[in-house]
Amino acid sequence: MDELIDILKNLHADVDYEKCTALIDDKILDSFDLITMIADIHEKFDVIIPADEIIAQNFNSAKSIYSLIERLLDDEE
Amino acid sequence: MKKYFAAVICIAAAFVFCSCAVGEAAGSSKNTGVQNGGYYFESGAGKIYINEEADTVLARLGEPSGGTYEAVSCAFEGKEIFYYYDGFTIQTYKKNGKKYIYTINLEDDTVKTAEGIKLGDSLTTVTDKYGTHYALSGDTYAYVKDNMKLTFIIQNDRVMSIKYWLITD
Amino acid sequence: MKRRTKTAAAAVLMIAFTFLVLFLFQALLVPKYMSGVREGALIQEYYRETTKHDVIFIGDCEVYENISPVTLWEEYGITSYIRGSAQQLVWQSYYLLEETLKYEKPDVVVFNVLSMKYNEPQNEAYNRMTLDGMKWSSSKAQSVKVSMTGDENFASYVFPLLRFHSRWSELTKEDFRYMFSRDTVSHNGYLMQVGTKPVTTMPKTEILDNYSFGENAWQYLEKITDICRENGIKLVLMKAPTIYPVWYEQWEKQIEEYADKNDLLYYNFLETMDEAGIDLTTDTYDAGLHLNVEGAEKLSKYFGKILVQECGLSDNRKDEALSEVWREKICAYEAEKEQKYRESEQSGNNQKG
Amino acid sequence: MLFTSLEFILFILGVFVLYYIVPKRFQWKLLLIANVFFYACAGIGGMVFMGVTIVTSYAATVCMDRLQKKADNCIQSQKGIWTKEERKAYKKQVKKRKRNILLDCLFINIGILAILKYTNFAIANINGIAAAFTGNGVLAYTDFVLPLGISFYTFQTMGYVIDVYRGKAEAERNIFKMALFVSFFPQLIQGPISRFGELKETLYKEHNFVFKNVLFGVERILWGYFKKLVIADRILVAVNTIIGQPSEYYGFYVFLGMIFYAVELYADFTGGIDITIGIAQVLGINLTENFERPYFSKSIAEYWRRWHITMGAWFRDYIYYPMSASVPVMKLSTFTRKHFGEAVGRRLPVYLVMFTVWFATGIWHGASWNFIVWGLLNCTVILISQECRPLYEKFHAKFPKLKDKCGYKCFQIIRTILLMSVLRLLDCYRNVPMTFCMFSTMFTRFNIGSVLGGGLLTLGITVYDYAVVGLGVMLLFMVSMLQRKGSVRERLYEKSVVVQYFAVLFLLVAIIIFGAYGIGYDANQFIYNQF
Repeated sequence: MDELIDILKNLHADVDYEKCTALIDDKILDSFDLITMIADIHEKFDVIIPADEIIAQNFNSAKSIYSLIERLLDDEE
Repeated sequence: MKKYFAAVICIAAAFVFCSCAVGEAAGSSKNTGVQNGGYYFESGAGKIYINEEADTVLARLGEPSGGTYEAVSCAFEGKEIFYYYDGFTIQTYKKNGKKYIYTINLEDDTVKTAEGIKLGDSLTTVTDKYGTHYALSGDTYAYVKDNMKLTFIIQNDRVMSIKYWLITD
Repeated sequence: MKRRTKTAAAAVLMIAFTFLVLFLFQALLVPKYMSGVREGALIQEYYRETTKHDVIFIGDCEVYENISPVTLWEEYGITSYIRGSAQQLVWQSYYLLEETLKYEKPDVVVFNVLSMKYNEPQNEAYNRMTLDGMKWSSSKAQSVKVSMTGDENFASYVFPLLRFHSRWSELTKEDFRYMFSRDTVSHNGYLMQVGTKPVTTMPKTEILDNYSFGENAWQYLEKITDICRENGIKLVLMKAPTIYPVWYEQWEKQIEEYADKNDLLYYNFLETMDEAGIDLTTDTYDAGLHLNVEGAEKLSKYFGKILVQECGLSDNRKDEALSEVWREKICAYEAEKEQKYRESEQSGNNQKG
Repeated sequence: MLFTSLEFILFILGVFVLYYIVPKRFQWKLLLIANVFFYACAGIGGMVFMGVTIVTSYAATVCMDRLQKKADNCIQSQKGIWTKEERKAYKKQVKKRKRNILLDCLFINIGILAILKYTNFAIANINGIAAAFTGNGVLAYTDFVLPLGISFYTFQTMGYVIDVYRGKAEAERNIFKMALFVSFFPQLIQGPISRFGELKETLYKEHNFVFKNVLFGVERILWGYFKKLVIADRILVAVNTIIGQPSEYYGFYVFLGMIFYAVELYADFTGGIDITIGIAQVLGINLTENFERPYFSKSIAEYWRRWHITMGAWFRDYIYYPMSASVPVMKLSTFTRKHFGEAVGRRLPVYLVMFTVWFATGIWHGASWNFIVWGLLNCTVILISQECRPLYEKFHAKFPKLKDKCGYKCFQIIRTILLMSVLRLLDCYRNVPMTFCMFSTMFTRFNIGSVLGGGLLTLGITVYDYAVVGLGVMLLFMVSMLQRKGSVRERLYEKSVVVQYFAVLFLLVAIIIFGAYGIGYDANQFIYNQF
């Protein structure tokens, strides 16, 4: 989980990712951040986030992003 | 919300009122077709183009020697007027109060087209001057250019009629 | 009332009301032809006639402006009606005749041959004036189908509102006054014109590419001939004494041949103008295109004599009922003539009314 | 068969009556027959291409589906036996085969579209280049006839195939049902581009006659015709006159042309979509909304989320996201971030993806440079406004109250409308250099005086036409204001029957009388205009 946090910190250091649950809805993460974040996740977790998973609920909070990554990882097995 | 409707309705009323008032005064003036295009006929008094404003041309040509003939067909109010000059006839049509050249018809071989064709010439002399991109229907050879056409009726290799027309779609 | 029938009734009421509203708008927006262009009102007036007619004229402005049925009645007791309209084409004449025969059986039908020069539909405005006046029948449907120019469609004849809806910005008092009733503008189809405009120069004839009439025109002339023969009607062809549009001798020859072949009477009044006493310096109101009222009366007197001799028409002036009806027509005729003369005096010059 | 042609109206009436007479289970079959008939009227040739699209997509989706099911069962049966790596390899192999099927299908269909639509465009460019060297063109032009709605049904079907590949949609086993989805006739002319998942909910269902549905559908159709016939087709004459003679109509005329075209395009496009959705609603079928009062949007990005929504959604779901989540883009992102630093690293992949998407949007609209430039300009404006967001935030921080002031909102709305209208000039003049030159005349050659003096009346429409269009636009504005609080038809439905009836009657009469259709309308010399 903390690997994910420092990817997010890398984008916007000033955001409290623990509690914030509207990263997309409040436009904290814009399209630039989204792509860079997906690239970092791919690098660090070696998982490809398919296009149709890129929806607001999955990316609104750090927790939801992490659960997405986990789901994709065990889906791989 | 109510105020929106009130505002819009009074704008609408004002809009309608002023447009109708303006309507009475201005009436609608349509812009006429392309002027001074296509083949032209050259009389002693200079070039004459199809669909050109007739008054200037008629003033230049003066009183037609063969007189004029005004034809009002049936109920249609559009007056067609024929001006019989020696050697050629000009027909005008009326649109929004102004007269325009509708056709020029060469009556005898004392007059030529600007390119030098006169009644009695052969088909080959015509095609030498105008080329072969004519449209043929019956014995009529039609050369279309801009919004007019030049027609030759050629029977047993002699030009029987030469006429400039405005093309009306 | 059960709920179902209540809604059904409401539905019917609403649909009926919609058609009523649309019908009212149509009555308002359709051109009335009461002033200005009166030619559009000619066709529909035929249905107001109450008596039979021995002679029916069909054709374009060369019949409805050059023949006067009232004169034919006064001189020879001939009862006639002109079913003419502006630039009436041959097939329109045929279908008009076909429709007329549903109402009555004339002894003689006179057809003016100038319209033979048109082989295809010409002008949407003239089509409307000829066809809109007709009552709906199989003849009208056929005539519409055959007369339509490129961008016309049948629905705009069934519902004229679809065609004339854009006249909302040109409405005048006349449109409101004549929404439901129309005045009679003609005298048994004759459209009176007063005033004189002498012929100063004759229009020149131009060389045409092809002088023979078109297939389509011939086909419908034959249909007119056949329908007259089937109904025992004597068909007479005529060419009015007008000098424009120019009548070529090649055309004249073709008509004469056709008349001989089908043994029809054919009279070209251009050739017999002096016999009829017609002088184009006084008897025309537009330099030779159409005769004025004096010219029309002269031509009618001349033609009436021929019709009586050649077609054996009887003199109906003895018939009391007919005389009564025609007496009214004569005073209407004289009244309009009177009024038009006064108007032309007032306007000083001899221009058209 | 155009929307505004009589044949189309009769066709719709016929389909409607039959639809509710025929036994319920034949309803969707009747629709298919109607589609075939409608399509045949637009030209038999086009049906061949549509047939190819249907067959290839059907084959691809069914294969992929069967492949996936077989793979799932195989994995289930081998639950205990296979190791993690074996299962992963097997899954990768299945995915690879599915991907090949998908790519083949995409290649065929997009290939057909590309060849038919863009060959002449490519040839024109080749000739242009060749002419630069040899003085004359090299290749002869083809005269392909573009089948009706090919851009729409191709994209719609490809969306469906991709959905099946992603497992988001179930492959339809009955080829006729699938053909109905591809060729549903109202959508062929102007869209919307539907999603199989949503449309199949109502397309194949049996519908009995629900009065409310039919009433709402009819109201919407009439509203569509009102916009198209009374407003769009009437002002179109002025737009064409201005665009048709650029040498004569420059300066303020260009501005007028821009505004008129904005009104015309909105009325025509949304009118057409209203008719489409109305027809579907009458038949009990729900289509997705394609517009959401776009002229009220406050920024270009928002505008593109409310104008031609289904197209935007399509490009977003099937080009933008897949590209941005694709491996090459991710590699590019990490590569540039390493070598060119964070700033460039963040922006480059997004710029690349955005430009590709907008290039595709532009060229999809039409095979000519002005559409491509229109697409790229749109993209540039969006990227600029995205880049300037920090500036906006600083600006608004200074004037906190300003943001929700009504005046500022109006400013934003007008700014968006004007900006989009300027971009649309490319669509009007269809020639890039001419567009820019005419746009510049707006600022260089002032002729407001002559235009308002009488110039307006030389545009081929009378003062009455302007009055009608003016009133029509006001009515549009009022209805849009009402729509902000929910569907107008719902509120109308609550009113008494008489009020509803007179509303519908008013619309019908307004269309029939003030509609710009028929011979009377096109302003050539009708005999009575001369008196």
